[in-house]
Amino acid sequence: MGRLRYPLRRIIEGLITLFIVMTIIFLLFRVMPGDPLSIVIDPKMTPEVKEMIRHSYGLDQPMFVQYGIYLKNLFTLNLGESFRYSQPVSEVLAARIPNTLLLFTSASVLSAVLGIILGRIIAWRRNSKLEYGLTLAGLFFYEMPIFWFGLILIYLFAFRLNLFPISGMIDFELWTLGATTGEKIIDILHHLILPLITLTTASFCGMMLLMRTSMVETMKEDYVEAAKARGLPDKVVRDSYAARNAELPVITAFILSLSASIGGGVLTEKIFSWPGIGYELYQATIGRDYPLAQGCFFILTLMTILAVIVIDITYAYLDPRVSYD
Amino acid sequence: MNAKTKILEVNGVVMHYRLSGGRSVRAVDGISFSVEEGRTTGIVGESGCGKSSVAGTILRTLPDNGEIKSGKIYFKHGEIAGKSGMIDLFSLSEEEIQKIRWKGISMIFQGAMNSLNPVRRVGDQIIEIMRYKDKISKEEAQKRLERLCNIVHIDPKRMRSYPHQFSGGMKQRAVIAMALSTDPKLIIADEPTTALDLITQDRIMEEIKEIQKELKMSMIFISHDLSLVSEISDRVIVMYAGKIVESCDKRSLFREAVHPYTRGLINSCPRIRGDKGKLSGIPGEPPSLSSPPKGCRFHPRCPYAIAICREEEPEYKEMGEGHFSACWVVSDG
Amino acid sequence: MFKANKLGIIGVVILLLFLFFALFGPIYVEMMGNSYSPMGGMDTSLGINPETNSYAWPPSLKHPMGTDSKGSDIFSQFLNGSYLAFLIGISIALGAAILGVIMGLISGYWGGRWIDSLIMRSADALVSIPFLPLLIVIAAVVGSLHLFTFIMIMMVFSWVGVCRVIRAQTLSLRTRPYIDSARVAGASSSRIIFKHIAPNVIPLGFYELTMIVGAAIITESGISFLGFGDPTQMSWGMMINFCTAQGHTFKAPWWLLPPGFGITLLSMAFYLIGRAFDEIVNPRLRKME
Amino acid sequence: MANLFEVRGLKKYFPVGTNLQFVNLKMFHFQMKQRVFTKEEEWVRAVDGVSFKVDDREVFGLVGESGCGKTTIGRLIVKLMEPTEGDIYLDGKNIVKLSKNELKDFRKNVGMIFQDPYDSLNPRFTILESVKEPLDIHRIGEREDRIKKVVSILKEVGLNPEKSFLKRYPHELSGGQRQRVAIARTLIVNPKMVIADEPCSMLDVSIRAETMKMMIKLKEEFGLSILYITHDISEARNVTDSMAVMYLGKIVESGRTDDIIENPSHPYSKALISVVPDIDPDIKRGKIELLGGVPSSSNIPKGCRFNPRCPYAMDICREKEPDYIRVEKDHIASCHLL
Repeated sequence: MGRLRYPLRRIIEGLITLFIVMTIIFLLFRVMPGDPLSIVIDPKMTPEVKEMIRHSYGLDQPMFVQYGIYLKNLFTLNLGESFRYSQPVSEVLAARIPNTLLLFTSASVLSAVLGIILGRIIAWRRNSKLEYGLTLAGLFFYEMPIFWFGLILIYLFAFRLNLFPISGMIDFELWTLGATTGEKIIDILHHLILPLITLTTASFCGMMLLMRTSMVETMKEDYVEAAKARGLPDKVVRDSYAARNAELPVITAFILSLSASIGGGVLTEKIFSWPGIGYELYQATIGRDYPLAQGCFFILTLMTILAVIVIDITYAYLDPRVSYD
Repeated sequence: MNAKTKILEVNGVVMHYRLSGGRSVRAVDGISFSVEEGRTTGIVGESGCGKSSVAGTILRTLPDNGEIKSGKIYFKHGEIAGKSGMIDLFSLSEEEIQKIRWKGISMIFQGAMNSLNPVRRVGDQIIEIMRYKDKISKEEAQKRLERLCNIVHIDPKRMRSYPHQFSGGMKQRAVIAMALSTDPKLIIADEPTTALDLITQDRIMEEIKEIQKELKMSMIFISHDLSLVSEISDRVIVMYAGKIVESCDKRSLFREAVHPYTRGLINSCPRIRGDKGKLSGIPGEPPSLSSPPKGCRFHPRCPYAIAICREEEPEYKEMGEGHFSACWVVSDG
Repeated sequence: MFKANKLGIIGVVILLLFLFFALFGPIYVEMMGNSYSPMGGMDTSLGINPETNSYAWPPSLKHPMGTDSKGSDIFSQFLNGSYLAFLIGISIALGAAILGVIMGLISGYWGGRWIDSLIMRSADALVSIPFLPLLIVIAAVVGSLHLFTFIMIMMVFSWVGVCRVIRAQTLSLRTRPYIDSARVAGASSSRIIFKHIAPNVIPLGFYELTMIVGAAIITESGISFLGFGDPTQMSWGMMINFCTAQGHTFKAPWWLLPPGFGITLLSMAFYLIGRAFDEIVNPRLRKME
Repeated sequence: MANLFEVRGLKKYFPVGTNLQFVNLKMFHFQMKQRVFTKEEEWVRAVDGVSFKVDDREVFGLVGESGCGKTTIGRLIVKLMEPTEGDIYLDGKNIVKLSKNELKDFRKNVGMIFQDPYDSLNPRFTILESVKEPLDIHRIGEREDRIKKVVSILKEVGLNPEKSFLKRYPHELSGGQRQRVAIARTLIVNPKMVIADEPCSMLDVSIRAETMKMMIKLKEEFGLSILYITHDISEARNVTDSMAVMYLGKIVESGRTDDIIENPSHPYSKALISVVPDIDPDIKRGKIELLGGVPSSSNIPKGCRFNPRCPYAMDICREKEPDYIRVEKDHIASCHLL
């Protein structure tokens, strides 16, 4: 077992969390006032048709049987059929997942890396103009509603300056005219830039502010003072003594903020019409496509939990004080 | 006293900590002493008397609010910045002092337990300092590390461990190894054995003594424990409230100490040998350094205080050969 | 000490300004008459603005922030938005803080027991739920989120941060000699929790509390922006929603900008105050003296 | 003299962590989740069968290195934890299992003074509140009486002028003064017995002697018994009447303090005495060098637990645990050499 034991345990914990979350969702929908099928069933339908639909969703069964069916369907990824697309939800989602992953992963990695680097620099230059300026600016962008920021970016860079496309992920015209793979990649990247900036800015500022605080704290630790007294170069003291230790709590905080940034992802996808899970969730909700909405939510939750596990495991390898057996 | 060459000379150094509201703490208030080559000078005093700030002043590793007001510190170093012989440390730039740190003077820290980076292997941290300071290859550093391990009695294999896997005594040894790693001329040991058990403390002290004898190291040994200091040092300096009250040869300290504070300290030490005697502490509390009492700083606690003690500061002067003290009562006989 | 913290002062100033806005809202409507009501009031004397092709006019003396596409006064909506932001932010933060403090104290005091595991497991699960999507899904079922429902749900999702901080502090306090000393003196568990632990840990939750205020305001605006907000309330998010839904995003910046700045500045003010307070109460941040 | 207090066969084992533990590292706003896994079914034998008696008005010392279990014994006696096995008697009554009322009564009779004066007073309580709290808890006297009592006890512990301290907070006091306040707080309910856990080890040398002297004085005045826990055998020599030397959860030697200091029988006691440095550089101390370090108390050596470090270890020491042997009257030691 050895080193595999920790990741394994984390995956089991994650599965339990997923199970709990989806159970809450199940109860939520059953406990909520109103018929969960009211959006599917047209009042004008005959009682027989209503009963048929009811039966097809298993709603005529006792609660625990419904729960069993619900869980079985979730774990076999049998998420029902989308009304809008008239095809299985899992197929609709399968096409959307890569788009969301592309946007979300690149934004997360970018904001983590940039935030840690900049936070380290401003903490090191404590009480300088640079620190005050970046802290205040960081705070402003951190507290800015992400969709509003996105709208302003669209206004400035897409509408006014016409540098980037206003929405979407690809240029249909270009793709139907038979573009080369290279052109297609460049096209996607071109579409990606604005949503990426939108999504990155808020969480990047959060990371930077956290890193600053954490680093300021760590710089008071004896081992940092000792490293300075040893006459090690500033860069070494900053990077491998102060920053290396300051990163650890920032990673934990990053985990805690993940579910909030997924929310930001939904908003970003919506304003840029980025064809990902979040946009689909919004569309499904507006169009009352209940199975699709639930499927989107399931995938988003699964993604959050997976991300938490991955970062948690990374953390365990970064901090030698965490032992594996 | 035979004319031994001095390696470090501290001359009337004053160091303050600035506090908010324009106030300041006079942590080091005009102290002078010297360290001879291959010898150990011990500084003893209670917490807050400024003894650790002396170390910070010499190496210039004070916190941001520490401010050197006056005085000179001369250190005998090879050539640096075009100067040689006794170099005035305060005249050096930050870059130049950076070269003195660990090459000329290294330090064993108070709270050594926390002076190791928790996320890096102990051996790597020692190798790192050697490679930066001496510009040697990895292999050479590794070899030197093994030699160091033998000196401080650590199994070289353990050097691949992280600090949290070490016991207190082991960490202390690692920190000593680190201080020795670049062959410094002077080592400042600031309370190197506090927080250790007596048996471990004894073992570490024996090792320090051995190393000092073998490498002919000059050392400043700082501690609150009078008996520990008097065991290891050649000269003992007693500090009280930012000032030196007495300094003498270690042999004469126990029998010939004259300052009432030193005598009080001696009588406060519980002893395991000889007569059980009566413990007698010093009444009262050490003064706050931000508003020390007028006159002799010890007078509020001194059983022999006379009128002048409350008014004027006593002069620090030679009582006998190599025996200095600052006390009105004693100097007046 | 508060004075020493420049950013904290900036926070207080912004906060007071918005507090004034919030209180001034009803007075403004009173002063100007019903046509200035934030919900449904409209200035009938306005003609169509050819630039925007609607009743949306840029700022003028009569309408300091201009009007929206129906000819409603944006300044009045903005004032109402700041009232709602305080209402939403503070009630959610207080509710969540009370919940978090209680959970944190229980969890920390009985750390390692089953009750602690139960609370911490639930907290872990809550952290793993992307709550904006969840709010959207709930909104899908119930139509739109009534303000009260929204506040309740947000409370349930927001206590985790406070709980973690309080728990961590309680855990470390629990083994402090002065707690042991109280126990040896015969103090009961409730005396130890309320007299010895709570006063020492609660101030540390204040920073989290101010973070929740910001997060709550931003989340509400997100939900309203998507069109799932309470249709009877003109919040800042709702203003942005109307602006984009009416196709005025690129035509009427006077409509788009005020609510966004409102959200940003007010959340920021809370954050700045929380941070300043934290630097004062959290002894680890304090240097010598 | 009557035995006020007796401990018989006391044991305390801790599991070495359950299989999943959350350890909190100090960190600002976040709880750092640090997961530590350890093997199950491993036990630390912190206290491994300890018996001793404390007479009425006696100061009894428990001496040993850190990790020898002396602090655990103190915490077991004041019921901050439950023993795994063994009995504790106060005035002939077994106190291991107590009802709620009995426990309250017990709390009045047994007090504790802690090592760290900077952390043994609630930072948000004034000195008056801190010292008065035990009276509030046990509902002794009226409000006015309580305050009077606080003033008089502050005088007893030498805080001068008493009244000036009432409204002050711990952070305004020096370490020595805080420790005096802690002592006052303990003594205000007139306990029969006080556990003092290294009360002087964090104080300055000059303050330390004064505090020790005061404790002896108060012992006489209040008719107390004191269990004095320390790692410094020279401190024990000056304070205690009798003492026990502990090693890895067991007492290796116990008896009158003077007998042990002058005539230590166990090699460990000898070593402990030999390593104490002395101010007089002319005193030569006959050093006893111990081998290796203290083993972990989760892995206690077979036979005599001291054998791996003992310079005199014989074959039998590796096999059989030694019994206690009477060296002189009231002086016993556990070693095969005797």
